[in-house]
Amino acid sequence: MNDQLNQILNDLILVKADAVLIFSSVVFLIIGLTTTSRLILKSFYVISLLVYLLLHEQADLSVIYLFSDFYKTSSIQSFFKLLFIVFSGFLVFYPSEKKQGVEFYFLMLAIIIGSIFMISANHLLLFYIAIELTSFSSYLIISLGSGKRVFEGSFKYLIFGGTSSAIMLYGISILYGYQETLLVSQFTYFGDEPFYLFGLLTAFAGLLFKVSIFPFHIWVPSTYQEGPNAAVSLVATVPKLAGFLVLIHWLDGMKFFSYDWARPLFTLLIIFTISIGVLAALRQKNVKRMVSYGAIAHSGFLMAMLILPDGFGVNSFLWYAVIYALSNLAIFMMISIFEKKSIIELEDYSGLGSKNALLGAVFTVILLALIGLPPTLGFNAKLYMFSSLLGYYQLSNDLWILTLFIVAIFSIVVSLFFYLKVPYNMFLKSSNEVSVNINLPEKLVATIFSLLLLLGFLYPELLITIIDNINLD
Amino acid sequence: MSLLSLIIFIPFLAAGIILLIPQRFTPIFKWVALLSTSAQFVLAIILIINFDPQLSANSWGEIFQFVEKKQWILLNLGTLGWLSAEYHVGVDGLSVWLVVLSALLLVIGVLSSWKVTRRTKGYFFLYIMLSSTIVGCFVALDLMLFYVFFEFMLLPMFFLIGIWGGIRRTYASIKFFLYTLFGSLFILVVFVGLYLSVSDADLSAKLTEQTGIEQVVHTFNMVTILDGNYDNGAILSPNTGFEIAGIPMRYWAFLFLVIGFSIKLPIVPVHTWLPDAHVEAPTAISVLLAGILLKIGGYGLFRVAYAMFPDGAMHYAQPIAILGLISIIYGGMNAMAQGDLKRLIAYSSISHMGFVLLGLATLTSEGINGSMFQMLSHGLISSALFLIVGVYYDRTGDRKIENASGLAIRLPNYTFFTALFFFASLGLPGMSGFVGELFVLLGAVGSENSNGLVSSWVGLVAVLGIIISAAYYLWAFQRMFMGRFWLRKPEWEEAIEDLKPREWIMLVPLGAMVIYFGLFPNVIFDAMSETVRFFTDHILTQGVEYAPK
Amino acid sequence: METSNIIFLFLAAIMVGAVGFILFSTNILRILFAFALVTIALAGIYVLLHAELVAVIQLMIYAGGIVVIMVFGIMLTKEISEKGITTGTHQIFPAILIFLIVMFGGGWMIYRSSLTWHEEAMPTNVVETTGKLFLTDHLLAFELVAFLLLVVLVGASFVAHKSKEAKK
Amino acid sequence: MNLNAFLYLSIFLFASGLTIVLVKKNAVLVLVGIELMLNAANLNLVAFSKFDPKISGQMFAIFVIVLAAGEIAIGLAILINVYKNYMTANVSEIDHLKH
Amino acid sequence: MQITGTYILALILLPVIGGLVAYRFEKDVSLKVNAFFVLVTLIGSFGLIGMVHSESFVASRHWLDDYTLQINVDRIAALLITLVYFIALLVFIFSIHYMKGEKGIKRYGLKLSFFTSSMVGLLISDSFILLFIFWEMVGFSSYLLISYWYYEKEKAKSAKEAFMINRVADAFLLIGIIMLMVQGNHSLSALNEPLGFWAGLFLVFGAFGKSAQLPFSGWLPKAMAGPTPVSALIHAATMVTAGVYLLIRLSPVLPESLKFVIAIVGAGTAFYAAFSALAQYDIKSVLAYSTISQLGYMMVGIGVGATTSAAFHLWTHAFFKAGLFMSAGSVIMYMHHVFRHQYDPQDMRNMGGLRRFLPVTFVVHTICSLALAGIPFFSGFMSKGGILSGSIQWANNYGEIGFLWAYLVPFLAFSTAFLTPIYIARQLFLVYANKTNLPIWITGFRQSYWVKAPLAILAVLSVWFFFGLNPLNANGWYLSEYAFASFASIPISFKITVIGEVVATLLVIAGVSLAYLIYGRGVILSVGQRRNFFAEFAFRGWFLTNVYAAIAITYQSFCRVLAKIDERFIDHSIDLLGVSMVMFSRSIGWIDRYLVDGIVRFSAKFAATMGTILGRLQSRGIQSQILYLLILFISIIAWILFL
Repeated sequence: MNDQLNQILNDLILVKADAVLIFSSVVFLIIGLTTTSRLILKSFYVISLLVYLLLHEQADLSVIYLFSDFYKTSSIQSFFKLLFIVFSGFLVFYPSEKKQGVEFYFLMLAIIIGSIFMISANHLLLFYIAIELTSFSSYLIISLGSGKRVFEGSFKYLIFGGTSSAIMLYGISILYGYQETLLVSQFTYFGDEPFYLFGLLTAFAGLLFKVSIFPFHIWVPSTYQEGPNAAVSLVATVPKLAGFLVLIHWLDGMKFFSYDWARPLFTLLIIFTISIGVLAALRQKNVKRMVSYGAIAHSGFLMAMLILPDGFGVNSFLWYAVIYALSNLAIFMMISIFEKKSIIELEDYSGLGSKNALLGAVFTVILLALIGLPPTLGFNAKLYMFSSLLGYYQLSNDLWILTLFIVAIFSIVVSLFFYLKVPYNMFLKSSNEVSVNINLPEKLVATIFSLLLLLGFLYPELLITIIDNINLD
Repeated sequence: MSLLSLIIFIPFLAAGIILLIPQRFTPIFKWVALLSTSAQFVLAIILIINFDPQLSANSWGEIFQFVEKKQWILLNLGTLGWLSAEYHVGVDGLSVWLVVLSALLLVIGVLSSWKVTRRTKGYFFLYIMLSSTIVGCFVALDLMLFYVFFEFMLLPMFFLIGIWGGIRRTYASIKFFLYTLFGSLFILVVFVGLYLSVSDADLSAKLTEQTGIEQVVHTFNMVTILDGNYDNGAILSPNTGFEIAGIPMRYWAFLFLVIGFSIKLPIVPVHTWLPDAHVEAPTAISVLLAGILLKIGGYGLFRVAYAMFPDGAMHYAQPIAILGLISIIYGGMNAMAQGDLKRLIAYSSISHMGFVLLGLATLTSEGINGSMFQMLSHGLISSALFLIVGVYYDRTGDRKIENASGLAIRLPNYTFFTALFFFASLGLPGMSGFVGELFVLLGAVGSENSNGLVSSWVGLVAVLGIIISAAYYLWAFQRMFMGRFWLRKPEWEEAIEDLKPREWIMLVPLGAMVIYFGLFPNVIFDAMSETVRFFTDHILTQGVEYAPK
Repeated sequence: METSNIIFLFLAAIMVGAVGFILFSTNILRILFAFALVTIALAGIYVLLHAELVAVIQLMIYAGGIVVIMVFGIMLTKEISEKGITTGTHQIFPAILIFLIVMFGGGWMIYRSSLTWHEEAMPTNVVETTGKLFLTDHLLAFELVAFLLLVVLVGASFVAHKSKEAKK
Repeated sequence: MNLNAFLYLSIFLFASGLTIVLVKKNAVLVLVGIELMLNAANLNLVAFSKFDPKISGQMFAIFVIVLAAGEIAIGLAILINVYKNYMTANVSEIDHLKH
Repeated sequence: MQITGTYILALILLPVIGGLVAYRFEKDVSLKVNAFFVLVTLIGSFGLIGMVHSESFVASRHWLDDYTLQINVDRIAALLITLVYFIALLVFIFSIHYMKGEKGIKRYGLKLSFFTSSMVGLLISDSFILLFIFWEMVGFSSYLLISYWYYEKEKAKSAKEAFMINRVADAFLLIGIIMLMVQGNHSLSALNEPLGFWAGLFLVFGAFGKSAQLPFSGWLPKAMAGPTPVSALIHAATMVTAGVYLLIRLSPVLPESLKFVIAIVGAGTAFYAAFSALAQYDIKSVLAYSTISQLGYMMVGIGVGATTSAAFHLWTHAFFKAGLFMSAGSVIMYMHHVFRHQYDPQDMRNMGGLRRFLPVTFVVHTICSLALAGIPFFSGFMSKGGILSGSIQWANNYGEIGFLWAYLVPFLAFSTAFLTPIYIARQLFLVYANKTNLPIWITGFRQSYWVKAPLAILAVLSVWFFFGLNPLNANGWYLSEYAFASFASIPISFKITVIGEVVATLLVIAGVSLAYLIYGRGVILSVGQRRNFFAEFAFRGWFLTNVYAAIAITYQSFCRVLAKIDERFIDHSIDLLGVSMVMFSRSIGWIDRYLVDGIVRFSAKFAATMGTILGRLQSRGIQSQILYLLILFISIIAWILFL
């Protein structure tokens, strides 16, 4: 017993950053309750994250299990944790919305914590709690938006989320029954007994919900549309990427690709996800809703790299993830800036480009990154994705992958149609409305984000060094 | 920084300057643009002077001059190996003239946009960016770099047409953008396949040494690909047995590239963006579009599609030659039926670009030389023609052929230049248009005897092209410039005046060059004949070697 | 027939009946009562499975907590709404189809499954073991769930508070 | 009494929970449906933990019960707000986000 | 060697330089400056004859690898250059007065000089590329000259049509050249073995085009839209003989089959044109058709193997036809002076009795006409005689091997010989004899010496002794031995020569008599007279222009249809492609409805439709969405479990 406790203490030191983050968020809550100054809140929020960065230790390449194998860490996990923290830190630059008090930032921290534990969990219980933590916080944070319909968005989110997590839990229980353990790392291949497969597939439901893969993507548009921008940006990035990381872990741990049907199935789901994302985005008149459909398509792209075996896609996935995070950060920032000026629908953007050439250009760059055109990092992301798909195809001659490849290519054409509506409206259409005054700091931040997307393309060394040091499983 | 990098990056400097100057100093922008493009032009002249035409080569690595190479991306992709992309530029006989042509036309383009008054800052900023990417596209020796320039060119173009264009500018710009981008995706697919199939031995060895583990570095380096450093069993390696629908993968790749670049060239039946884009674009942009951007399609065919897939080039020589033939005739016939002078010229471009494709498809020395020459000469002639249309449009705001006649009486100088370029374009001997067409035809007819790839009837039928082009030009000239002086609207009569000094400055050098290169084409041929010789030999030998067995 | 079997069948019958009631009744308070009944019966089944602690917690939290909150929810909403409480159902036929498929498909799969209790390996003192586990292996989970409850507390109260503001 | 009996019961609970989620118009009852599904999973977990010396299943079930309470709390908190805005608890009427 | 090259270059460029220099001078003097430069060049070209007397001059310039531009100046070329410059000089001199007061005289001078240079360039070209370049240049400069009065719509149109027809023939020539070049023959002098039939045929067609043979003959009457001196130079003496010149050059390597084609087409053209000339009213049209007819003779000469005679005819024809054109020009000048713009100054129906007012012109016109008609003691008789008897001999040769169709050639040639005096005598009668139709009389008109001098020179040069001592000896040309020794000519027996000449003379006399009977006794034609079918047939040149017009109109409408297709269909075909790929499962009717839409719009619409469908799913009530989610999920599970 004592040994056990000592072990736990040792382990706790190893995960001190995660633990302290929980602690500091509670502290943040307490401090926050005493103040109403947004500046103080933001600075404490950033401080909590900085503390994490301070305590964070880059893990080794090999995988380490802690807390009786509940907790797992390796370089890929710690990289993503860093990514989450840095990403979330930048969210303070978003223009604040009314009534964003302490609870808003506290819930953001909760989402981050949930995601961090999600990717670290080896035990399904820990994973379940973590995923529920992010879900609950997401439901709540979405409902903190301004606007009347925000609760509708968050309520729908809750119903979907609750249902899918219940389905997932049912699946987990079945897996437990067969595997007799909840530790993913100890799972074994279990043949294709129907009930086991049923469990396996239902267990994936919650995960697919989190990463918004077809058919669990329905909640995305209405949720994103109404939520506060910083929160949406967070929800669209951090838990989603965490979900993908868990997916990597599960696919591997549950020996998923030992089943013949697995790759075709996922390929099909991805194809549907991508097509639905881009096609549905076409008819949107609301920019945010359009971007959220775009985000669904991006989920498909991200997932596409994960279904490739033997590390064919992992590196590309890392790149895509980083670039996706960066472009999400930027695009929601832009949306947020404009939303503050009540520029929400596409037609509200008409003629803005002539008066605000800089913002127009920045917006265009970001959208290019989302489409995947040079000279932005988005192109790199797409390029690596295509490389992975084609590289695997040349090895396996798998027609499913080729189909996926073709769909991905075509989806880029379609995504042009809708993403470019914004610059089209901004520059090519004219309106008589007065120009929009955007204050300098916001302009500056938006510009920096878009410059990052450009510079990252021109000088990719920095990202390369970081990503190269990550274990590729 | 080498000469080529300077040519590419000077515009960036200028663009920065433009960005820093506030909008209200409107007249400054054009001067900055003029300065920047002139600097590019001067450098391009230095380039051509220092270019060594005699340099003979036995491999692609030796043929490029003014090479500058820096590692850009070296990325571990896990199981896939490494990805390497370089900032790698250089010119050979194929590209050097295109660089010079671009530099010249860019200067002329600035001059012809002298009267742009609306949102000048944005206009010249985009123009300058365009000038950089255009040159970059011609000198890039790395597929990724090439693609980046190729794609990035679209955006400035999109906005330049879409904001400063004519009435249906939005439609035209979107059409242009989508068509070209659609094509470029085909190209991207092949590029991805290509780099995955090729590895750089030096870099691989270096990395293997560094890490101690066997490493493979896939590279976008064009030279490496051109020299055929294919991996065994990779998707686009020769003779690997990858095929879809019974057609080997390499053939697919070749066809994809042809589709991609043909859209840019353009070739019937993917040409329909061109007339719209031309008609709606402002004059300067039409000049660039016809003068340079189409050539990028042609250059891409030379440098990428043909040089990298010689087997496909040989296998599909006949169909592609026929495609070129169809373009020649179809474009010409359509030009005949156009009532809008600019549309007429746009369609004539399609016809003339058909010669480029035809010449290239023959894979004969004459055909390829002719094809290159045709690109250059068309660059000069068509841009001059668009300037000519612009001159008339500036004065009247109209371009309909039927709305004017007898212009020669009131505008003798203008008529002189019109006639000069019309006849140059219809291939009158003594002007550059003729030389290109002649050699293309020689190649097309001779191919059957020399390498047996293209039947001679294709070339013989293509001779129809010179009749067709004569018909529409003469007809248009007769209707618009001859006969009684008459204009549809009386107010035009006051507006109409002969060439202004600025227009003289633009037209005279073009006219002089058209005649000079028509009389002394060897000036151009000499600089590129070594490259073309190597290019042709390379395709014919490697084409046989790579062909599926 | 063993006693436990009889008890199981009895509890199962209660559950099936109660669930049926939930499905078909329109009286919302009775439905909630039936739901409480289901959770209580389930607690009984947990006892049958030697999971006394789970059963207790089930009783406490479900019967004592969740159902009460729900009743509050109903009351609160009823107070505001003038239309009365909506209790109807819709899209019944597809739902029944889903029900049948899941039920019988699942039943079939269970029937075909190889799952059995090969040997009973429960620790003797479940409660004690549970307590130990909470503080050792499950410490991280425990901590996290505590934080989660904090989040729920703070979040729910703020959201509810927000509605008050909205009312003003 | 064997494992399958419990599993049958659990799948029944699961299916009914799902059905309730699908058919009930009242939002609170939809939450009830979700709870039933969670209970079904719990039943599985507890039943399976009978052969697990570490009784992970039981532990899991305890946590799930706690989380279920939290979910209900959040759900009702949001629902009250929805009520305020739409004056209805009818799920099919809470549908204004159309585009 | 180098010096000779420079000398030749100077000879070619001098007229053009003269044209440019003339731009610096006053309007009245500019043509004189031009003429002076041509005079210098002419003197220079005599020097050239001396230079190439012993051996021909060959020089080349590199263009691309195997492709060099080579010139070859041999005796023939040098002689013809002199001829061209000589006629050009006369034309310039004639123009001084003729063009007085016209707008753009300097432009005229430059164009004419440019033409002269191009023609000389054509004569010296040896490599095919160069030949083609100058070939086109000649056509182009002719276009420029024809469209001299560009502000008159009809003339502009004629210029365009003339150039188009030329261009079509040039395309044939180009094909022929390319076919030869890909076989490795890059220059005329390098041709040794007989041409392949097809390559040769295309070359011959090209030559037919320039020399206005059927079916290209229509351009020459059109070309009469230009100023008359231009017609004298281009459309009588020089440009039109380019085709003949080329064929003479090629004749050693022409296969028999092609020669046959040439002979037949030449004879046919000669007859066709002579027949057409009978019904023309325009004074220049008669001469244009007459030119076509005479060119037909030259073709016959080449075809039957009487190459030297063909060249001889080319030579003599240059003088007398230039003389005829200039006479016509001075008549027109007079008419113009009288009428200003009231009546058509070229219509012979408005003329008559001009003998009294234009005595010099009348004499010259008559002498040249006699030469044209082939009266003994005039140049035409000699040169034509060789061709006529050659054709008999040739037909005899064929007849011996039983190929009697060959007799068609001499038959047509002799028929033409009969028709020629008729139309030319008709012209003389209508213009100079008879009573006049002129409503106004002006007696004070005096012809300038600038006009009279060239006329007189040309008239003199239509007499036999400038060409051969014996007026009856068809082969007695001074230059035949000097320049054409290397050309194998068909051996003609003395008997046939005599028969040919006698028959020809008889036919001419008969023709003249007939013409006198019809027109010589005061027939007055009025402008509005109706024509019978044959007259109409001849007048319209056997409806050849109508055929051209029909072709042009068909082509234009075809182009319009094509453009419509391009606009309506090709523009949308990409959409069609995209749609059919994605939508193959949809019904045909659906596609049809949307087919008319454009690519961008179409794909956008398609995608939008799909989007709407998806969006509807998206925005249904939550529970329906969950239902749909479950259905999908269950189907996935079922798929995995049961497939």
